[in-house]
Amino acid sequence: MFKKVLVANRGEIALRIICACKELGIPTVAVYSEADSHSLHVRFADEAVCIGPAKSYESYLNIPSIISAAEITNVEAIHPGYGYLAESAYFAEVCETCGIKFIGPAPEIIDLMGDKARARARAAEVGLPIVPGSELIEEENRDEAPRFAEQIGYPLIIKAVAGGGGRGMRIVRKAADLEEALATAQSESHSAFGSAAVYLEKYLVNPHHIEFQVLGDEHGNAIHLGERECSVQRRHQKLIEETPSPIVDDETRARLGNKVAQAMRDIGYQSAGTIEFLLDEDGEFYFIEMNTRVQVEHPITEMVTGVDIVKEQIRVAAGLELGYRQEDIALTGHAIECRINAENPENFRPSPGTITAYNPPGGPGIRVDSTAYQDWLVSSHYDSLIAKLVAYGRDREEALARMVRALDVFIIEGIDTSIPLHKKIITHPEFIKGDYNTSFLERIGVVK
Amino acid sequence: MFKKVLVANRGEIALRIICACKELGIPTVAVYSEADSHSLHVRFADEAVCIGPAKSYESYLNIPSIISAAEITNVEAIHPGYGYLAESAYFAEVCETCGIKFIGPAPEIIDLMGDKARARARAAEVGLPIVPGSELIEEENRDEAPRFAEQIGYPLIIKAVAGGGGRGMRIVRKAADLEEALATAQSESHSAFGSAAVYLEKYLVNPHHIEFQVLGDEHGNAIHLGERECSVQRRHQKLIEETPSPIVDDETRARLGNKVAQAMRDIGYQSAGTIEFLLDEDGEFYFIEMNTRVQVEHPITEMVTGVDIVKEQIRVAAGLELGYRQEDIALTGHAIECRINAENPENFRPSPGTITAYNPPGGPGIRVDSTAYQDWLVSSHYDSLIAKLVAYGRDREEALARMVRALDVFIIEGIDTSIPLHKKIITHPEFIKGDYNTSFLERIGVVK
Amino acid sequence: MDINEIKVLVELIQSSGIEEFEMEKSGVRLRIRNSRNLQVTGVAAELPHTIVTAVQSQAEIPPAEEEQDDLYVFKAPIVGTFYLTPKPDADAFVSVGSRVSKSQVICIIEAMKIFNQIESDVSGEVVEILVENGQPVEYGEPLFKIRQS
Amino acid sequence: MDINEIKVLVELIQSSGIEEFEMEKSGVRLRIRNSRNLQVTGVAAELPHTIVTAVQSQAEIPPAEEEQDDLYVFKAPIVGTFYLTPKPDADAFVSVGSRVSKSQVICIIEAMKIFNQIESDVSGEVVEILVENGQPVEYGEPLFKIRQS
Repeated sequence: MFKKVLVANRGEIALRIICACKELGIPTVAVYSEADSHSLHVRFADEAVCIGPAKSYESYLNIPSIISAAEITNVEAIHPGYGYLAESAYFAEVCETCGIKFIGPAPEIIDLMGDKARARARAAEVGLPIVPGSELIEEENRDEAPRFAEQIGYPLIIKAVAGGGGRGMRIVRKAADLEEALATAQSESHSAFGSAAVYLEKYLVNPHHIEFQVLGDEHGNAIHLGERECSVQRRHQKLIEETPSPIVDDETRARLGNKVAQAMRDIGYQSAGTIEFLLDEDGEFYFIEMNTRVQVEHPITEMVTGVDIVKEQIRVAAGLELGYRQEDIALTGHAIECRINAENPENFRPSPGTITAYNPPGGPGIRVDSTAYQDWLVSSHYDSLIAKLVAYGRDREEALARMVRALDVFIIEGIDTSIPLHKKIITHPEFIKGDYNTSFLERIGVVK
Repeated sequence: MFKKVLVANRGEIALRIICACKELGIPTVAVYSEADSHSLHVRFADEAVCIGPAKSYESYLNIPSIISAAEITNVEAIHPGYGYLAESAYFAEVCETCGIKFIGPAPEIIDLMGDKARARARAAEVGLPIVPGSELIEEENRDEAPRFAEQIGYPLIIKAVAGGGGRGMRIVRKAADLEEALATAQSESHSAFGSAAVYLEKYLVNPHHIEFQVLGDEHGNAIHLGERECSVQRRHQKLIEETPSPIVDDETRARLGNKVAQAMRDIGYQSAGTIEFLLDEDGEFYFIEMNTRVQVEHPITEMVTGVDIVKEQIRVAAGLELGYRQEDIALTGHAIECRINAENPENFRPSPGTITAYNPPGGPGIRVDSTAYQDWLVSSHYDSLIAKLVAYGRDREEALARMVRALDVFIIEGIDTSIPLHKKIITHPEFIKGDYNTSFLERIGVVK
Repeated sequence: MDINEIKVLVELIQSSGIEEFEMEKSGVRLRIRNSRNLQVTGVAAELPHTIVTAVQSQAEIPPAEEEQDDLYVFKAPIVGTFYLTPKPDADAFVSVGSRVSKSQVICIIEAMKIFNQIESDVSGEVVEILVENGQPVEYGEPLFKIRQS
Repeated sequence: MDINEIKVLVELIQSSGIEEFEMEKSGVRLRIRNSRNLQVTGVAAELPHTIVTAVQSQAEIPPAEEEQDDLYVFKAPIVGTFYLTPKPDADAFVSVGSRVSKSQVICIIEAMKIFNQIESDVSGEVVEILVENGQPVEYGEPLFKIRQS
């Protein structure tokens, strides 16, 4: 096992990793920006190194600074958490070059999964269902577009190959609109990314966002830990997740889960990761992407499987075999997570400031992952997630009841939080029935 | 289900019950003394009634005041928690008379179990093993004492029938000492309790304290939820409990557990309760007493069984059937509880005062039951338990590792707490091996 | 910050001879000015004079107990239902303006079906009745304001 | 800050004869002025005069950077290992008493096997070297005290 680990992150995930290391008996080094000198991840690590000023790109994204911190503290490995450098193939490579183990998959895998087109192609190769799509459409084969479109069917979506952030994207609902939409998308893509290459893809109406948790090791083992239902989203930001999904049955879970695990073995995936799918109204799953890191919402999977995902991730990074075979994994009970953000619950504007009272809920079935505390200044420099509230119950009904009462007794004063929004969602009749997809928050009027 | 429940208690157990009621959709009424006006159980109940001044006998033990509070708020039931009036047959009777359901067993059962001699006799009747003991020894049959003693064997203990608090008790290690010890015990008993009646009992050297959790309903069902190992005690005060016990195997658990459940059916026990045993060095269990209420350490059983004991207790009090049959109960994983007291960790003196910083641990496997918060004044009027810290893991090793790291990151400032003492115990090699009995704290020098 | 804390502060400042005290805490602004000359011997000692300005933020906190002048606040000694009359149609024990003497029954609090006669512990004039007939009261709840004499 | 803390403060101020006290702590502002003549008999004894302005901070916060007079604290601009010499046996870039000018290299910080020359951003005299040769330094760690000129 590693003699010392540096945690290249902040906030709740940094503390989560420190706790995992403590349980494994591994001393830890925290890194922090000047704005985070009073953070709990700094307080609870065995050592802490200030790596730069408040701005993330000068501190938490500052690779030389983080590597230097690792060198002066003689760590054997770096855990990147999520966000920041967690999916930087370059950072993983630098770690490797410096003789420091990056706790995550190999740089090539990060690289592969970071490229949507390549990831999609590889997923198809290893047998995962992908959204039906066309070949690349460039200037020379633009007249083939209608034929591609017929094969896929309408509605479809035009996506820029180099795209991101919605630019170069167009939804096309009928054949008559294709020509114009294509022209707009191509010119948008060209001006935004310097390439007019686009492709067509089946457009999924109001899909579910469902993801599978996987774990792999370097000995050829890979397992899945079931799925998470993540359809409660606001502008592609997940707000509430639960497992099992109310609409995935045991047979589907086993079938798709085993396919996913086999895919990971084929790819040679050697860490914790998440395979994201869209599930359309016809019950078809389509691979959309893979996150090659620990996920914000990993705790709900931990609650129903009993597997400590972060500890397993560290163990396999140290070369050990996975502590579980697929047959050891059973989903027991139900878990839900609410992401408590420092934000106005109506207009969603961030609400930084000093927390004047803080008292998290406890009691049966409640787990809180947070670095918040009374008198803590929630900085405007970083994201607004201040606590992950997880409720577990023997069934969905009990988990929901516990979440409601936990939200009721969660005291956070001095700043606005999303707690009132969560209460509204969790007690909504359609949510209670489990009848929701990614359009849910818009449909109930929470998001305009 | 009850339309409204009054919680006749304070502190963490009052909040625990309020949370259970919230999960069941039952509005609650808190009662509180003037010293507790800022307590969380008052804040989180739907209504609250001040029932008297700080002193417990004028407030939390003030039956007319509590019944009046129940009447003016129109509650249907009262949950007594533990301590205070929880094992007062008289209070249970008054509730009955006033048409309020007492959430606990019938007054006659409380009465029976409150009388050690009768409880012991009844336990023997329903097939529970009891400590071998003699008939009553009074003036007229004192000369039979040596014969009784031979039957039981040495070492033995002389106990006053009316006894309590160690008075009228004598340990006798050999026959030669019997005569004198008997005389002293009898005169001590006479002067303390007005009765010289004593009896002899086998003296168990360094036993384990092991208790079984039971649940019964009014439909003739009773089940057990396995045992709790409670041998880490300081002056008969439990400090740390765990389940399963490191020295109870599956076969023994099933055998004794089924015996206990059958005994509850025979007695007609209709609530949550605990059967306490001593386990001697020869592996023999002996019934010592039954607690007819929810136990402080009930959370560890909840962690390994998934059963919400307080909710079940309320459900069966409302006349519903138990939600579980014996075959539904499986012990999964391992759970440990540390009772965090406001006390000096070395001399054990209470440490009331204002908590200037409070941040409980979270993350996987950790449960905290507490009403403490930053700025809270820990009153000298009440007991010193300020938080119950529970760690759960897939096995004992993981549970222990989590407990250690949770103790590490539990911030309580402004008062002394037992956290350093818990760390010392939890990391002690003998505790880690699971090799400890009720003499453990003395043996390792924590208690002189 | 609640009334008990403020009271403690006021008593403290009053007895300490501090002249001025201001406090602001998450929604609560407090300013206390104390202009007496304490322990002044001989001549016409000015009466203690304390001005308390408390702006409460939380709705559920009961209003400050005013102890202006010689007004005495009589509080419920037990929990129960408050009655001003010995039986439904009878006259009230006291009404605003009534003179009461120490040990005189001024109301009934019903608790556990028992009608407990509650006696005044001061003599004076009833200035205000703070609870309506038939209302539940908790321990320590203010019932009457009595001008002592 | 709770009532006991305030009580302690008030008693403290009273007994110390402090005239005025102000405090601010995460949402709590406290000001106490005490203008009595305490137990002073007769003559114009001078009053103790103390103004306390406490800005509450947590214990682990490093002490405020002293910028007394013209002492400038030069801090590490990057994380790494601090060296006073360009190579093991060479002379130090600077020592106590050295005069440095702006942009002059005053030390090296090794980070990721690269020896980064660190230049002074002020001119003046090195008064103190705060880190030993070969020690690791974090971002913002004070390295030198320089008297500017």
